[in-house]
Amino acid sequence: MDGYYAWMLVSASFVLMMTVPALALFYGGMSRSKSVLNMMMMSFGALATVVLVYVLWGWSMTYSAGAGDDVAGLFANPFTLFGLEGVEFSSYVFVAFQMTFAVITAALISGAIADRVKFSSWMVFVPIWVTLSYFPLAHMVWGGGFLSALNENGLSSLLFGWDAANSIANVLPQDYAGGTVVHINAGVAGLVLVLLIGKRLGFGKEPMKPHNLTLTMIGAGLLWFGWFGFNVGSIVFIEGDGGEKDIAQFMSETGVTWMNTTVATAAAMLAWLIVEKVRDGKGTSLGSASGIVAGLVAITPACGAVDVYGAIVIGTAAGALCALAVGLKYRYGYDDSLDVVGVHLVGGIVGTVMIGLVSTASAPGGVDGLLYGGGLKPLVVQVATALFAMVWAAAATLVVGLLIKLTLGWRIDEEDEVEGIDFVEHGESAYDLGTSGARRSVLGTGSTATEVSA
Amino acid sequence: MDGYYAWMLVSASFVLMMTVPALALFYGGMSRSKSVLNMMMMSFGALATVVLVYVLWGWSMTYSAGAGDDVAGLFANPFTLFGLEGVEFSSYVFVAFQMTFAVITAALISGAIADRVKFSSWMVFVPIWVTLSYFPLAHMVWGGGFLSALNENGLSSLLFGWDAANSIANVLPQDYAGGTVVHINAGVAGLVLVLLIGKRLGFGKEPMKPHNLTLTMIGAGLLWFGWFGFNVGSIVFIEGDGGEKDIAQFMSETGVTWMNTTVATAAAMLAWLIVEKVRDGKGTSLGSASGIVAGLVAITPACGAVDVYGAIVIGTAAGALCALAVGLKYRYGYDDSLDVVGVHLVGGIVGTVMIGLVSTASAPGGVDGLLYGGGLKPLVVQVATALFAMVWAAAATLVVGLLIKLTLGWRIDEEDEVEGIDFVEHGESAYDLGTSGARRSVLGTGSTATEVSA
Amino acid sequence: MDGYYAWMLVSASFVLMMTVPALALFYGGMSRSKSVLNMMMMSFGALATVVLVYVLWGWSMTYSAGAGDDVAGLFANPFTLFGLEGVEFSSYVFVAFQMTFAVITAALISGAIADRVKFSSWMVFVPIWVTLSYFPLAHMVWGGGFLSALNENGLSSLLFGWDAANSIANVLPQDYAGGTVVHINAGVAGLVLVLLIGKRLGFGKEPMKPHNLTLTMIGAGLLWFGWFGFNVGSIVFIEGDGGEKDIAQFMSETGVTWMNTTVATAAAMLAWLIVEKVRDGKGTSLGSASGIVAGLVAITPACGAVDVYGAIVIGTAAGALCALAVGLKYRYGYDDSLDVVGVHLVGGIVGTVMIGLVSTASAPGGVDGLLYGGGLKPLVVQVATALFAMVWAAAATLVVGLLIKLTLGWRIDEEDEVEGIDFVEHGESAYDLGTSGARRSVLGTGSTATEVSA
Amino acid sequence: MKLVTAVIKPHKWEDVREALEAFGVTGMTVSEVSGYGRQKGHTEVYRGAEYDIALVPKIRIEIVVDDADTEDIVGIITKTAHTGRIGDGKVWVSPIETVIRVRTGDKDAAAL
Amino acid sequence: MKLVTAVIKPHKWEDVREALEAFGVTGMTVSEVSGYGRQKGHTEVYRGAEYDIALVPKIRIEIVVDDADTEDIVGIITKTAHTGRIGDGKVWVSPIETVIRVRTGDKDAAAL
Amino acid sequence: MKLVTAVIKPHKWEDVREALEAFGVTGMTVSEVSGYGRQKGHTEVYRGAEYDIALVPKIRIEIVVDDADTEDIVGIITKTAHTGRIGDGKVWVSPIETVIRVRTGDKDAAAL
Ligand SMILES: Nc1ncnc2c1ncn2[C@@H]1O[C@H](COP(=O)(O)OP(=O)(O)O)[C@@H](O)[C@H]1O
Ligand SMILES: Nc1ncnc2c1ncn2[C@@H]1O[C@H](COP(=O)(O)OP(=O)(O)O)[C@@H](O)[C@H]1O
Ligand SMILES: Nc1ncnc2c1ncn2[C@@H]1O[C@H](COP(=O)(O)OP(=O)(O)O)[C@@H](O)[C@H]1O
Repeated sequence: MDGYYAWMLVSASFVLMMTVPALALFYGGMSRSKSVLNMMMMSFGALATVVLVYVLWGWSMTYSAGAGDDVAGLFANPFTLFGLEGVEFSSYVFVAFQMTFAVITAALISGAIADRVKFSSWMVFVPIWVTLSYFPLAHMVWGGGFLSALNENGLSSLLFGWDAANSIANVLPQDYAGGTVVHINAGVAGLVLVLLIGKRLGFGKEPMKPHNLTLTMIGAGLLWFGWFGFNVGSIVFIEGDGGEKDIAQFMSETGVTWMNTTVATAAAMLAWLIVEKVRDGKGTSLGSASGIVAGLVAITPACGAVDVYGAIVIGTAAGALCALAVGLKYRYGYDDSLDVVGVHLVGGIVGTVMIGLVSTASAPGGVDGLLYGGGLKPLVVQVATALFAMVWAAAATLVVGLLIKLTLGWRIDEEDEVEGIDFVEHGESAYDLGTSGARRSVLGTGSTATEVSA
Repeated sequence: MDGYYAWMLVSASFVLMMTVPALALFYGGMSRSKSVLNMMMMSFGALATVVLVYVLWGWSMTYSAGAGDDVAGLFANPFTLFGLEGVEFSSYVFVAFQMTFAVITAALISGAIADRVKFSSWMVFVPIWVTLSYFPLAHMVWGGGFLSALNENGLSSLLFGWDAANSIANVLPQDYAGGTVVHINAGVAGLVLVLLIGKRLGFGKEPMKPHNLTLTMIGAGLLWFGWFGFNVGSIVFIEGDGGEKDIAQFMSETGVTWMNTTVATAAAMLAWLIVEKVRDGKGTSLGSASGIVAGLVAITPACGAVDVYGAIVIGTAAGALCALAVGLKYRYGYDDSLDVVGVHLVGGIVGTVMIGLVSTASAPGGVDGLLYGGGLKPLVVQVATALFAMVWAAAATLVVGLLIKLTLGWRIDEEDEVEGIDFVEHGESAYDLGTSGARRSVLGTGSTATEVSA
Repeated sequence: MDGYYAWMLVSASFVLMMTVPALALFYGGMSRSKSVLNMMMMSFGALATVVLVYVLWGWSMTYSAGAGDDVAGLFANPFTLFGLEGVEFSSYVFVAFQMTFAVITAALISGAIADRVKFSSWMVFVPIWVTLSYFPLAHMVWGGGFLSALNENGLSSLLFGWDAANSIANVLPQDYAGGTVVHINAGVAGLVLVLLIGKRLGFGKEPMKPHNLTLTMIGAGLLWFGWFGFNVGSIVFIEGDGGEKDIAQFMSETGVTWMNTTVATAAAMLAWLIVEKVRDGKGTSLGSASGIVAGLVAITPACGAVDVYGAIVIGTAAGALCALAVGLKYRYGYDDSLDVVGVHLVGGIVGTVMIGLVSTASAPGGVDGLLYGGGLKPLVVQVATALFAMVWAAAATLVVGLLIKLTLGWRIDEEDEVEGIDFVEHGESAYDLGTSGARRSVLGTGSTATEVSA
Repeated sequence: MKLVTAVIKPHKWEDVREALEAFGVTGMTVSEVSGYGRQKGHTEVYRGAEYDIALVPKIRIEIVVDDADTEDIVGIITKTAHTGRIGDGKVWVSPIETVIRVRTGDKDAAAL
Repeated sequence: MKLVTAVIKPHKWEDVREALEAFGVTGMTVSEVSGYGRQKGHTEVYRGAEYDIALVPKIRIEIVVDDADTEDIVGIITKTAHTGRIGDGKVWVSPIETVIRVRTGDKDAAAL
Repeated sequence: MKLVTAVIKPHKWEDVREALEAFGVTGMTVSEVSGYGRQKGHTEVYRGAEYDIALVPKIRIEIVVDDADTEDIVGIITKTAHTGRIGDGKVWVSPIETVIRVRTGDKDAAAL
């Protein structure tokens, strides 16, 4: 299994790259030129703080599920494995991989509150938020906690009883790579913060269009690339002893998750473009970048549970629904600046819930969903899981958000916001394209292009 | 072999990344600022459509070479494995890898017809083109079809007879990773489309220089990076049972292909710069980026067939010849906007043909070429293969291109072309660098840089 | 071990990507808009030349340590394995990996002498410099030469005697992935060249601030990503026979080096930002990008020798000390343009020396340092190694630098320097953002953002 | 004919445009400029060095107007661009001898 | 001396420059500006929001000319920049009291 | 009141600003423009094609001044921006009828 292990080294590296630089670029390009650096710094800062917090108590809170360590199935003891004390070196790669998930989840939130938040408040918010919202949800979903436990105390057993004979829940909740923990979690956190912090000055009146779409497109491309680590690296082995069966599972399941990830994302991009074409008459590049992310988000929980047709259906639904959802902020007047709610919350819900419909037992990690004759129960479990995650994330974010609002405060001064947060919070400006050739040739050049005589 | 398998997961991810964002950046940077988004969208759009088409019928048309499935050695039955029905999960990674090749081949074409084509026509062109030109050629070269078949019906046997005793052709045609299928194919398609569609308004009169060379340089760098997946991932095992011999082959052949890829590319970059230095007095950054791509293109078919000296020779030839070839469009007046013909067609031919000269039996996948005492036959086979590929690609492209010309039409309005395709087709503009710091500090700052007192 | 082998293919690709495009972007963004292309070209050019030199005589000079091939422990015979003659295909991946280290070391130097150097002189400097400075130091540290030899002639034995019974030095010098060979080497070379070549016109008077920080931030992110190949790929096996023990070592040591790399870098980023916050009132994005690189540099030699706490300590020290060190050039008046000395030399020394303090025998590749009860000797060996490397690098660079100063000359004309090196040396300008949408919408748009009716 | 040139704060541009439109001004030419005056720029910090930015971004508006409208237009701009804080800018009026509309060749008042 | 200021469509700049060169104009100063007028800008669409771009890119040319040449030069610009479609721009002429060449200190006609 | 307009080489801007500041000029408006004149631009080369760049980057400075100061200010600019090489630029003076400070409504001399 050193091949699988090598893949995990790659996957952890890919997912770290998703936050810095990929997400930083995706968000940075969409912000205004006076706030791009701050936007990127929010990703950079989230990376630095979450990494440190994760090795100190994050891993322990999520996975130290030894005897008596688990608090009501909600989170594990932060001190059992504090500072990775007692963690085998051979497990470090898994710590690394999980760490990068916590990083990007926190960083995702920043898009909702662009251009207006004190950098110091953000840097305080992040470590507390991952502690109260991310680590518990990760424990509940992946660490054997409440949402995934197959024993009698798990959510599924509470809903549909328990197969005592085999000591297993009757219905299996599914979240392959983080629809709830990552996307619903970040999306809800974004929404709560937006409501707490308020709109940007001029929201809905001034144009606040992307200042550099090439950055956003690089970001979307690198996110897709990195997402192969995110999804495909999330394989969990049935045997887990590194024997023949594990190897066989590795060499077939990963192919499926890779393929589903790609197919759903392609479908989502097309769906978003088609919605735009029908509604506005043209498909946009921002739409294609956004469709990519919407597809990736939605297939995240589902990539092991569906076949290629299921992936196409989920991708199409996510692309179309998110394309419609991003307009809602204008209708309801909440300034989810870069559409964290519209893409991650909506996309995360689409993916998590549709598993209940199009999941199939023929996929490596799937059970039959409603449309495959699996009945309503899988759907209900998925919906219940999503709802629970939303409530938890909302409550946790509210606590941290209010705490900061009442102490440090969230917003920069109004004048500073107009002036531009890059100057004010970081003392910098992103571009100085200067009197160089940049503009010299702008007006055109004297004359024609002529072939150089060879 | 889970290590090899892990490498294939990486390789497929790398090659997908080559199209989005790498190629999109490489091309986007070279286009004008009013058309960069459209240029990038052509890559994004090719990715989305080809992915879907490939899982539906692309893989089947290429590789479903079961009994009676092969149509005259030209392509396989599109329905046999439609929707990956019946494909083993453990083969999905190979489907994924091959899919990304089809994607980038289609995307490459877009550079030839920059700034002037309806996005909707492009989105219709791509799936038909891969169906008529790419899948058949891939079948012929890699799927056991006409160009690579070692039986009596293959091109080689038609030319030089057949070793009936061993049931094998006397002379082996070689294309390690796609000189014909990918580069010659895309290059010819580009040329045919340019001739069908016509020049940009102002071609040869107005300057149409790159609007952002930093993007092009990022693109070139990421292409090189991704190309390791492209070339090194293209290994085919002699035994194929995953045993000791396969592992040994994996652990030596990939080193050679990695090394040849790098050495040839370095040589090509230098050769291009030297041509410029001699001819124009200075080497350019666009030249170094272009030299990289020329080298990568030329070594693609040859990377398993040559030693390091052979790689240096091929790289040098490709760099120098492509540097000269890109000027031809001004002489002959065809507007191959971003030099798809000059780089991919010329580079693809250089690599494919030079295998006949410098291929060596001492390389893992090579036979002796002309200069290594292998006689003329290897050269003739390579030339014949290249020619056949050119004819096929030209015919197929002409059919699709004309079809679209007569129905949807290719060109946007003249006024719209002047105005800028980004606005007109996508309703967007790439940059809004605004009144931020961008320009504030342009005129210089008041005073000197002073060390901050520590 | 095909899994380990796959990881080495990935690692070599990652490290190549660190130079092009990552370092090119990191440096390019920091330079002025009239010299960004030249800055990037220095990385591209270093890549092309070092690749060719490395396959010809670089690998041989470093690793052909057969009988009688080693010249006084300082370098090996350049001709023994010239052109990789006699190197097994199965070793090519290691040649590839080591080659990319030589490439980036040379490229790192360019940041010190930005904006003012003839491109042709740089292209001549690089191959000679790697031959005189890099290959010997790599041989001394990794090729079994003077600085790492555990026999009686090694530096360690000269200092502290030799355990004749076990034929091994008493004290083990440590440099996991290149603190001395790469960073101290490049940092010293940068300093020597700056002193030889002189300041940019206007240094200390005119502002020379970064022209595009988004590029620098992409670069920093990609460097971090690539650095996983750099550090984690540098594992050396105890057994080396590809057996169970090697696999076990692979599957634990790499996790530790990955984790230490990340943790130290996160700590360094925070430390740099805190120094800025305390001193200037605000943390900058350039500071976060710089902190990343400082942390990566310092953990490079130490990543196998420390636990997570040690990594945090080293990262913090490097971040803080480099943040202070980059201001020194204004005090002492040497124009280390992009802070190669302040970051690579200082960071390299911090990492190399602190191993003597916080290295621990509980880490996979470590011995106990001073703070872990290992006494002063490890510290002394580390300091001695660093000093020797500095002297060697300074001498070698001085020779090559003077040679070029007296023949080709280093500097471009003063007028050309004011005009901008991109035009003058490469005939290009980086940006032509034109009359497109770029500026049209700058002044704001007519009216409000309105939701498109769905 | 007169040429009215106004240098104002960028975030006032929309208000000024609307006010002028309401008054009946159908055309103007605007550009981004940098202002130097009592209002000072910022300090930027890069790796241990401080840079004082002397210039502040401004918008310049140029409007060719009929003699009769000059005073009104100057008044509208002065009122709408006003914030009362340093850096609000200047408006100046200079004489024009003739103005021509390129499309039609119309002159002077007819060209506006 | 007069100052001729012309605001024209960007793609006409090359033609105008050539025509002026042919007439004998040896120098001018050009800049990129944004025009507001009858010709309307575009609508851009970003994620469910529409933005009306009120401004259209234009090129402004400033030429200091001898009184005698003024009419010819205005005529050349008006003719060459003409497309007949809305947005062709304006040309206006204003008085100049003196002009100096920095390099030599030459004044007025000699400074051109 | 006069408007002094100067088109100078970019790297002279700092010197000119300092000299004017020393003289007591408290405000001005500057912009980046492209100059066309005796000084020629560069040739750029891209993949087998050459592009002649006709334009050279310049800085334009506009200063509204009191009639009395006009000559001095023109003199200072002419002297400080001088390098003696082709392309040093031009300075011209045009009449202004009135100038208003937006912040206070002050007019003419009081508005500077
Ligand atoms: N004498 C002048 N000539 C031309 N423009 C000026 C002059 N003085 C000021 N300006 C412009 O007016 C702007 C505002 O001037 P400033 O002195 O900062 O504030 P205020 O007008 O409120 O006194 C400046 O940024 C500059 O663009
Ligand atoms: N009164 C004015 N003062 C200054 N510039 C004007 C004025 N009116 C129009 N312009 C400039 O002329 C350009 C063209 O004007 P527009 O009304 O669109 O078309 P046309 O000149 O064909 O009637 C505008 O974009 C603007 O830059
Ligand atoms: N007639 C003119 N009207 C307006 N600007 C001019 C005129 N002639 C020259 N300029 C400006 O002055 C700059 C310098 O002129 P140029 O002929 O190159 O050199 P010099 O002034 O030294 O003779 C030009 O780049 C242009 O911006």
